[in-house]
Amino acid sequence: MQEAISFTPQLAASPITGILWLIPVLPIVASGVIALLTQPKRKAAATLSIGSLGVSLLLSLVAFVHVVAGWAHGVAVRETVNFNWLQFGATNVELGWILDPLSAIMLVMVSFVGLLIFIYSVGYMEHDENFTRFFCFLSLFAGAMVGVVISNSILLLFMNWELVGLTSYLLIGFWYQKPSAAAAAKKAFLTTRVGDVFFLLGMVWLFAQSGTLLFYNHGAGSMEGWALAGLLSEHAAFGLTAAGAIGLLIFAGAAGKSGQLPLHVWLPDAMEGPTPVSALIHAATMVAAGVYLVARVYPLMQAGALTGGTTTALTVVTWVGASTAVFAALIAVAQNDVKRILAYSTVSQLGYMMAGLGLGGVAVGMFHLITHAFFKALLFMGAGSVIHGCHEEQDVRRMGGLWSKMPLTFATYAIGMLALCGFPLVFSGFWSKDGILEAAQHWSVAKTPFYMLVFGALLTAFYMTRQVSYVFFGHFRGHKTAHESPSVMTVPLAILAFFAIALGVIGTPAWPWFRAFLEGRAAGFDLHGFAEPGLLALMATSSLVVFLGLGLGWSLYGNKSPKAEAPDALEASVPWIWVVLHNKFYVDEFYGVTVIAFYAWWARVADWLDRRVWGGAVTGVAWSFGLWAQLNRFLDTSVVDGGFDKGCEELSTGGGLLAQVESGRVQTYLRILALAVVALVAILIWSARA
Amino acid sequence: MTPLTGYLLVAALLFAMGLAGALVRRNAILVLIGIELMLNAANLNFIAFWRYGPHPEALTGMMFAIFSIAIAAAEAAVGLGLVIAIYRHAQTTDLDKMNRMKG
Amino acid sequence: MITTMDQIFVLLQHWIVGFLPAFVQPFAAVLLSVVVIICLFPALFALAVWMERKGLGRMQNRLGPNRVGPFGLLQPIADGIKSLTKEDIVPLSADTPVHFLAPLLLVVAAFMGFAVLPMGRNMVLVDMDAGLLFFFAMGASTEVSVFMAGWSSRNKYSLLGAMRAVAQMISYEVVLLLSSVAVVMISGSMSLTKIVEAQNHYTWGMPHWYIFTPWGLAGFVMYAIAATAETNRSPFDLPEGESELVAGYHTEYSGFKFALFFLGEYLAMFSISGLGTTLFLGGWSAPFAFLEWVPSWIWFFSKLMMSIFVFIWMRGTLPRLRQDQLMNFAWKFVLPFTLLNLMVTALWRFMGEGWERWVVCSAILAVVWVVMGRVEMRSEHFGPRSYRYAE
Amino acid sequence: MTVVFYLIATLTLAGGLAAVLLKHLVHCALAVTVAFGGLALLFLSLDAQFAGFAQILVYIGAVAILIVFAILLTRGSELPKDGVFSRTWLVGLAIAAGVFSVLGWAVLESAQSLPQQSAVPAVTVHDIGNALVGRYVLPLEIVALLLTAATIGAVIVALHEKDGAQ
Repeated sequence: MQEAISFTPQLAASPITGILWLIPVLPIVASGVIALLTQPKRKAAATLSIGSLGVSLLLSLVAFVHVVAGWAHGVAVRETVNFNWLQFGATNVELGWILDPLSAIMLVMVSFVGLLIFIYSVGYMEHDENFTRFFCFLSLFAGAMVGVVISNSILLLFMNWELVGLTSYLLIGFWYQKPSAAAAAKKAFLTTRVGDVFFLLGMVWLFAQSGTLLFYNHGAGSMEGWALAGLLSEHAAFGLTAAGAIGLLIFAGAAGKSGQLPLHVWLPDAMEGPTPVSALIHAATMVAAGVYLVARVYPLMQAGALTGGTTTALTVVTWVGASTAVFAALIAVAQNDVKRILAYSTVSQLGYMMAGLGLGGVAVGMFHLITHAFFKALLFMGAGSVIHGCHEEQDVRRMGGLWSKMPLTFATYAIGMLALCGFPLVFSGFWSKDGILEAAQHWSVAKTPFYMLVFGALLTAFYMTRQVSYVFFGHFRGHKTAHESPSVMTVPLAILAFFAIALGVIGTPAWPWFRAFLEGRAAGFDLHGFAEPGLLALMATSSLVVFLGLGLGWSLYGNKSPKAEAPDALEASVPWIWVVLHNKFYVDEFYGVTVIAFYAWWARVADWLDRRVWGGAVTGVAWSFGLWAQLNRFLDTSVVDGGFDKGCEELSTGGGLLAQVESGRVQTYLRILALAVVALVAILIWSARA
Repeated sequence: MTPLTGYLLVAALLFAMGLAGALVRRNAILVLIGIELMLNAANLNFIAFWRYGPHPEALTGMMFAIFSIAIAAAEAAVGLGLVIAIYRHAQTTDLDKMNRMKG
Repeated sequence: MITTMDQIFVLLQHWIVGFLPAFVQPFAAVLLSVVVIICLFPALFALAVWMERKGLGRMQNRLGPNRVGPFGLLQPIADGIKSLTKEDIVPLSADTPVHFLAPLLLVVAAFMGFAVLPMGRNMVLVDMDAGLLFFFAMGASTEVSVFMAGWSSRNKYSLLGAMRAVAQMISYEVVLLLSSVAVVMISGSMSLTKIVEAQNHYTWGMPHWYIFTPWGLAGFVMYAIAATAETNRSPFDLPEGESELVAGYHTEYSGFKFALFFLGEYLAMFSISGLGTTLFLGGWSAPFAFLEWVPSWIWFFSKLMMSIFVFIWMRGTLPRLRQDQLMNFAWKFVLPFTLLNLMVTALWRFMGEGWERWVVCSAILAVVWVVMGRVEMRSEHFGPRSYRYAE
Repeated sequence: MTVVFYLIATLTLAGGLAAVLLKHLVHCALAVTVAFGGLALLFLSLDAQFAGFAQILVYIGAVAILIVFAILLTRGSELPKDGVFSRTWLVGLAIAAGVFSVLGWAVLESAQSLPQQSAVPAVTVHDIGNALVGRYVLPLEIVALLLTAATIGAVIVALHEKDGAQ
């Protein structure tokens, strides 16, 4: 670790921070305008959304350059613009946006990947009749996502967070005429809502404790100074401080969005949406928003840790992340849908990021987020290109030998795949994954996460090899002939492929530019970075693991051309594992017989209560009224004769009054109301006098 | 009699008149007129208490009255819309004949 | 000397009131001003009627009145004598008290509006903090009297005319109010004197009238349209369209009552022009800095007469609209544009001094004006008519 | 307790009474307009200029007109055949009298504890505007929302069921 040069914090907002709000607002406005367009105006819709996001990208780059320039001059840029939104009595509800290294780097990533995917979508959605609607939603999503990134107020973040969730719902269910898509959209919406409830609770608690919604506000925000100290002194249950408990609640929200165990079930189903959506929302940006959120509230999680130590909250994050990484990777081994394999891979990689955050801090997790965003978007778009080329076929068993038919797609896909596997030295994935492994190795609490993550790396290499050999090697097993996609789709692929390789440069141990940038330290090129004890051994181990995975995969699946219906190689050798994995550990079924069954049971109980208990009570009341009337009649007919005319009249008026209670006349009700007011006022005054 | 008592008595009388109108007239529109009168009587109370209360600069009573005027406009629009809709349906605005909700 | 000329009426009032005992002085001062207003505006009414008849005649290639007095100048007096001596006919089935009260209420409400109009420097009857609100409150009351007139006559033409008038006045009153709100937003006051004073400044000899700002111009145009409709003037004179409704809500009025309606209509025109002058045209302030020596009341009344002339001019030029066109125009063009103007005004207020706000505000208004105009023209608002109030 | 107060109060109460008692619906509407006007004058006599003018603008300018329209649209201007008062008018009257006696009793009962006189509050339209967009901004927004909803609701309720257009 290099010694920190003393960076001076900069707080006053610069012009670029002043107009930072334009970055999310432009795409949102574009989406509003597109919503007003009619369906045939495809070109206008595409131009608008791509243009607005392009301008946003330019602004993001300006912001990024501003931050980098400040950093180069020894200024840790953290500029905020805050304003008061609402005032209830003495309580202020404040909103604001922030420009710091974390948000700057996310801004550039989101708008850049987003722009590429927008361009790609023009080709992919070419024949869809709801082209303009698609771009409307996509623009709205991009705006909201950028909004999440720049929010300096947890409330503003939450608003954008929900907006992102809404657009995700709309886009998963974009082909709503397919029942599976509609169901998947509903599932995604409801599952993430479970997490969001916890997020909301955490937000309310944070507001109640610290009295501010802002993250950073010149020392008065909830992430700095005395607010944190106050949160630390408060003790919640299970030995957690309030800070840790709030952090965990917010992490639950992040887990919902980022598909962490046990809320991962929606993400694979979300692949029912169009492939650009999967690439943008369910691989590169929205699912990463959870990771970003944890990074944003990291001071909360970390608060109270001794030097080199960790906190309960971070330990939980680590365990959840590591388990998710292995769990999802295992499932990915036995899937046949090309997009589902990638989806489980995404869940697994998100687990890596979370584990990275828990183990080694913001920089480790965020670096994997950035590299992953590029290569996973690349893989999804490659998969989309394959699906497009194979005429909407998604089953890997019906593909094969595509490398000669779609050379560009194959080349870029291979790059993405190697980056994801963490192929040594050349690809960015290697460096970011290595950072996480290194942090895991040095973790003070337990070594198990390290072994889990290594095992996950092995699995990753294995299932990716399986997929690639299914899709690109062997003989073609489909029905129609495949073709290469248009250049509007392949050019973004090439650009992303370049970054999938090149991004590794900024995170090598020799030049930890990324980490230094995020942590506000100076970065220098120093080959001695490799000389840290155990580092080279670790690199060797992880390379070995990767090669092992690649070799294992190739030996099982490589260049064999089974018929489409033939059983999988793994299925043939160890069937029981295959069955368990293929059925995703029966998590959906488990939820089906527990949570959903419980709700269904509860609904039946409520229904029964409605029908029998409350309904019975109402019927009972009606019966008693009837009885009362019967009694009256009895008195009328039998007792009257003796000459009780007067008393009888009174009784019948009594019965009449009771019947009039439900006369259906407005004025009767009003009359009773007035009488009640009279009684109430009389009682009030009487009691006041007494 | 102090001024405030005078205003309060006028308001109470007006309220009672409105209530009587709402209770004794057959026509639904007249019932609405009665309700408007009652609302106005309440407003008069608010304003009177604002004027003679200890903190007129806090504007609480005044604001209440202003908001109540705004809401009364909405109430009148919706109420009369309902009356017209019922009239279209039943060809009458006589409340004595409107008892289809009878229990 | 200049000040004396400017304040001559104020000084005159003080001088007359000075003769009276102290305890009646406040009442006397108010009474005096009221009397002057009550005499002055009917005189202006006579002049305006002459102007209208003569001007319309000229526009239609006729001579107009030319028998009574020089250039027919005494024609209004002859008309007045005629209506005073005519028989006052009340229909047999008419609701007599309401029929009688309607013209009175109309004229009273029309006169009330003048109470808050500043007709010159220090020349305002009551300088009310909520003057603008008072003005509109009084304007709203005329609708009731119009309805009373139409309903009590027991004549279908009267009733139809009244319903048309009321519907039209309600629709356009919203616009009238909202376009004035823009002025309130900038001047920060509802007091009409303060609004005039806010405009009584000069840069390079040019006045700071609100009409010389983008939002002010748009607001003034909207205000003028709404004012024309509010006073039932052509091209929005459907409530009394002779060819359709005989004479609208005052069909069954004759003699002096009819004259009162006639008077009320012109008074409404005066007061609404006076308000427009106050809000957008700088009230009594001079159009150029070097003309400030001319007494302020002269400016006010010349601006007033100018707007009356514009009213007459429009009547001579434009054909009458149809009821559905009128309503569509109000709700689908004028009202949205006025709302937009409000937002632009807010933008103007918060953009601060500088040339940028001129460009931005003018651009927004111009673009929306053109686009909305095109869309409205293309849509089918000018198709077959649909009846709403005359089923 | 000046003569002016008694005059205005009499006017208001007479208007209210006439609105309740008159046979003809249009007359009732006109009478209630008088009552509204009287109330506005009462507001003015309580130094509440803004509320008074708002009362005239909203009640006389809009609500009264709305009532009149509703009366004409429901043919309410024709006299009903079977009386204007409902069958149970006596009960209603009794209840109204009860309400008034309780309210009046409450007022008179607490008359001693009520404040006697106070200075005219120095409240300008400017203050009201500031309060509306400051302390009361949330109610203001809610009222705006409510008015929008009410407008839409009224339009939908009053729509022709058959043709659906207009």
